[in-house]
Amino acid sequence: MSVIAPNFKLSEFIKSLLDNVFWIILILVLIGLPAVFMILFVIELPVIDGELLTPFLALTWMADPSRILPVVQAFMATDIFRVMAFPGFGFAALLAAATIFVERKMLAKLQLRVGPFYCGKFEGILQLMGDGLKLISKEIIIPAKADKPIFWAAPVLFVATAAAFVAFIPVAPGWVVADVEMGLLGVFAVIGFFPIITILSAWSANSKFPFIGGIRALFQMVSFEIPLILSLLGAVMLTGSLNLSEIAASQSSFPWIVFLPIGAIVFFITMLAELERIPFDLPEAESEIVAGWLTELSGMMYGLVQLGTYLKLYAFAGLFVVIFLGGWNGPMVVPPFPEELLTKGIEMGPIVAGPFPGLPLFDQEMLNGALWFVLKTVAVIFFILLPRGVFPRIRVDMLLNLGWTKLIGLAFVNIFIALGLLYAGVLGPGGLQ
Amino acid sequence: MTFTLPPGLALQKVDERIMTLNVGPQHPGSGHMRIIVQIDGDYIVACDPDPGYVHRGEEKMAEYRNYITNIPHLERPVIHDSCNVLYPYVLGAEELLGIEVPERAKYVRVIASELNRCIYIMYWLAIYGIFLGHSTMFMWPAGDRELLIDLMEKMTGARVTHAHFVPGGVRNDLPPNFEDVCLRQVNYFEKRIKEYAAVFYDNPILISRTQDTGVLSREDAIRYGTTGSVLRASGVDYDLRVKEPYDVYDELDVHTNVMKEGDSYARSRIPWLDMIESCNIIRQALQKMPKSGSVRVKLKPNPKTKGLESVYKRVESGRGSLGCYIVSDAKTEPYRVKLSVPSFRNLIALPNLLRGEKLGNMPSVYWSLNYWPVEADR
Amino acid sequence: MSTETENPPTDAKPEVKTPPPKPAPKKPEAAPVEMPAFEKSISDKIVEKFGDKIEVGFVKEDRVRINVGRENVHEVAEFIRDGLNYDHVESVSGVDYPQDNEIEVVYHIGSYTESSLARQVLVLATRAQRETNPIPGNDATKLPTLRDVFYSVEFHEREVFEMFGVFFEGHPDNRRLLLPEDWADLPPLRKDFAIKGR
Amino acid sequence: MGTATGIIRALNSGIKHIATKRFTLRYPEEKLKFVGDGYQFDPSTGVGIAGLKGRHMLFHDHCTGCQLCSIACEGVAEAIAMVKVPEEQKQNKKSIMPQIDYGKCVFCGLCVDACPFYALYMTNDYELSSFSKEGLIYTPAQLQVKPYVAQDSEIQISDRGATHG
Repeated sequence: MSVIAPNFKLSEFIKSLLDNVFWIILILVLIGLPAVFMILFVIELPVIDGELLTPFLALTWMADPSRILPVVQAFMATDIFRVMAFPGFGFAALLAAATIFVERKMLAKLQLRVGPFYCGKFEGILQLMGDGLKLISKEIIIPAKADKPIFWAAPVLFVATAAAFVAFIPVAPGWVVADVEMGLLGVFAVIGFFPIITILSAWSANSKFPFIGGIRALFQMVSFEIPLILSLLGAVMLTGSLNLSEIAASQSSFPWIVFLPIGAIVFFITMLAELERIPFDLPEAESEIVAGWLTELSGMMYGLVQLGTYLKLYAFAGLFVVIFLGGWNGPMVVPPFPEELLTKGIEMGPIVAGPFPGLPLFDQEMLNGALWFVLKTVAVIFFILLPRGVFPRIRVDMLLNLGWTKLIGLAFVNIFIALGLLYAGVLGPGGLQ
Repeated sequence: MTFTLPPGLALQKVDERIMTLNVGPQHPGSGHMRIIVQIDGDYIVACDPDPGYVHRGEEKMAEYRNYITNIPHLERPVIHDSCNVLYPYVLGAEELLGIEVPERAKYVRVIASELNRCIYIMYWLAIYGIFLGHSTMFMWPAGDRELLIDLMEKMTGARVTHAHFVPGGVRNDLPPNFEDVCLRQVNYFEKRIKEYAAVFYDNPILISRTQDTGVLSREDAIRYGTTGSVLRASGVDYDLRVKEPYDVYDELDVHTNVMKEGDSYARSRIPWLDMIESCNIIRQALQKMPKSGSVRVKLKPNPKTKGLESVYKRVESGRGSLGCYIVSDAKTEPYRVKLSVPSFRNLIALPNLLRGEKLGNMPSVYWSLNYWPVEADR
Repeated sequence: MSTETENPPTDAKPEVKTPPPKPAPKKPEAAPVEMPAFEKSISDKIVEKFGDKIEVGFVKEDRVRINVGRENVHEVAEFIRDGLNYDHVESVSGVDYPQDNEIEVVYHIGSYTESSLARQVLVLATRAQRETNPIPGNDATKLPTLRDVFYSVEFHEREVFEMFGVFFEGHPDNRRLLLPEDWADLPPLRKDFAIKGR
Repeated sequence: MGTATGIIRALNSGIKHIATKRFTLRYPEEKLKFVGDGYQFDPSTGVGIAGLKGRHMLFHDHCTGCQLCSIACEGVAEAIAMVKVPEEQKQNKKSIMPQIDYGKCVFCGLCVDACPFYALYMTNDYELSSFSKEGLIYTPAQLQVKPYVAQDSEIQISDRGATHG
């Protein structure tokens, strides 16, 4: 007799099946039917190609896949797609996941190790998924005297703020979640939330090491926000706009890093500090204060904070690309869309798939822009990751000294360079751009 | 910053501003010990080291075992440096039992001792690196250590706890072709550790981080009775391999590395220079070693000492001078064995160095003292 | 083999040798067999200064042993520091002698500053009265501390206090060091503290 | 400018090492090769022969049941017990032979040094883990078996770094 099923009885097996069926029916009746009624009678369904989208029409997609393309196109035009999938959260999370994998493999290579190796058969590509599953299945432990609502809310807020930051980054011409006129100011406002969330989480844990870590994070972020803002002002002056899409578009011939290298360096260093990456990972300095403000977080709460951190990393790298490296601008490398797909479709011997009148989903310019943006972002991310291998952590007083004296001074030098370029007529009206 | 706390006395007055932190034993920055730290803002006002979490009474155990069976457990305090921690005991037992060691055995001991010193320092360096947040400096030494561990394993048959030295020589002869393999791997090892300079020792961030922190002046280093790299980093030229050469160190050319600064950086650089020096010593010893000959004197099964007498022998281990005081009373077991370990001697400097330091300097100052908690507790 | 080392034989066997106490085999005055000259000069200096108050245990190569009574140990240590330029204590070991009813405390003193003394270790031994039923800190097992002479003995003397119950009078910090805070047994390195099963 | 050169040198060294060979020994697939056949001892000269101190190997035809290995282990780990062997395996008068508890053994090899009859040696086998404590106790019959080991990886040094080849 096996241990797993000590005494198997057919009657109990049937009973368990019937139980499942009962619950499924009950849930369908209680939730599914009202939902169907809501869809049918309350929500106004969109009109696609002159036909009203009805549940019946949805069923016909299975028979004719080409009918799905207009629906997809309509969906891609909605805001929910932009927020959830392409320039927004999904795209950023995908890049963040790739970043984590690349970071681990690259760091391992630098340290003459192998890194993640066994998970996913090939060089451990599924390691992140395994880690995520582990984090989800972990118990969440909350300190007894913690301020529970804030403690619960802090990781969620952290991810939400990071996602809000991602929303400002334009990926390709016209492809940005929030194309606001004062985009850069919005970015500064969102960055300003991070120290508050950190200190909230640290304070609510009611523990010593998180508290010290939170205070350190507060020091670090507040003191580096000023050079961060100042270092970006040079680009704003040259462009004359706070809209990130306009800043990116204005660099069609020269990226601003050619004229403002000091600003780029200052922004890069402050970026490392804002991201709490080595050499500026004081808030998580494990040999001094265990894990800093993350000490008491466990399970998926910790996972959320990590997700937020890597989203933030992507967003900062994207901001660097948009402001200093010319955003999506680059030579056209994507081939034009093959027209015969629209008329003939794909011929694979006797079978002909298509034609697909709904294609192309993305135009050539957008694909090219996104490609250049991703390439540049990956390059910047590489340089963000590299210091982790070669630098030790610095100390709080050195950090504050660096932030308040050197970087702010350099940021002002950068502003004067920008002003000089404008007044000398090198740039601006009559100049190069 | 001046604080008017009496030296050596810590942790009595606690007021509102002062926060007490228990750094250890369940803390990534302490090892098997606890440092009770009181901080005012970011400054440490008082510090009280609390060792003893891994105390296992080696000295008491040694009184119940005979001179040979003491060997496997007396090396347990520092398993990474197990040849060196056994060395003074073996020298003392030889003097008590009246044994003359063969020449080849002395050279084998010197090679094993120097290899073990490098193995220990690499482990220490790995932890020093990770304490400073430098993960590459954790992985590189931990990996390059394997070269020497491989040599020790070829030589003694065990990777970590060798139990190789016995009164009367060493347990077994070198394996065939050992000299070539040893020379090749030691040369590569030296090339590797010289590559650490660019990433670690000449790294400006590391230098600015560790320079002028935890400064131990020459007078204080002598007064506290510190030893090893801590002492030599404070400008005292004292190395037992030169000053009181045991076995065949008087026939080898040993250079002592001394730095004057006495800060955390100097204390971390001295062991690195020592490793390069150890590679030189190994090469010399391989060259001068007699190519054949016995490596062990045959002893009677249970050797007894002559009478009630005592002996104090010391060697230079990876952490400093390591002494062993043996009292014997004409029996097969020693009457009393006392290990005078360098970690315990250096520990006294910790509260004095940390007072007035910043909290961020605590790991680097603490670990630069070359402190090994298990050895200090014995 | 080692099972023979129960407590009774440990007590019984050295008692046969008790008449020549500890330093018996090496009497420097009686048997001056090629005594090393430099070490002899060190011991001579101490003998010259203190005369009968001290007893030279042995003079071997690089090692000189001085036995002192507990009332003189402090001034002898001061002379060793000021007159002979020894500057630090390497180790403080206690040795329990139940048959003499004494606990010996041995200081191994070395020198970093004086280059001629670099290979020398001066062994300063003193003895405290041993109690059959010790109450650490509150019985007659007491010695004057040497912390004000040699700063480096601080932790070593703390260790000897908890391991042997020798209270060092004048030591500023006679707390527990290695043993757990709730240790209520005998001081563990005394000979009457037996290991389980042996 | 010293700081800037130092930082650039550090970054350069880091990037250079991305192209260096990996040093990791991938343990279950590769196993390190050891010298010789395991630690052995020659009582006539009193000197051992170098080799890995792994699992013991007992030669029944040499063992006289003298208990010297057990006595040597007494002060170290108390891992060796002398047990009665069945009549059909009897090789010596007392018909006792060592049985080794690898849950206690520290692999110091003093028992091998103690054996005066060339009966107890050590082998290259170090993979002794078991699901139960009883599985770690090796009887004389188990100790008689020569273990199968497949260890062939050695440290190889080239210009691009050392690897376990």
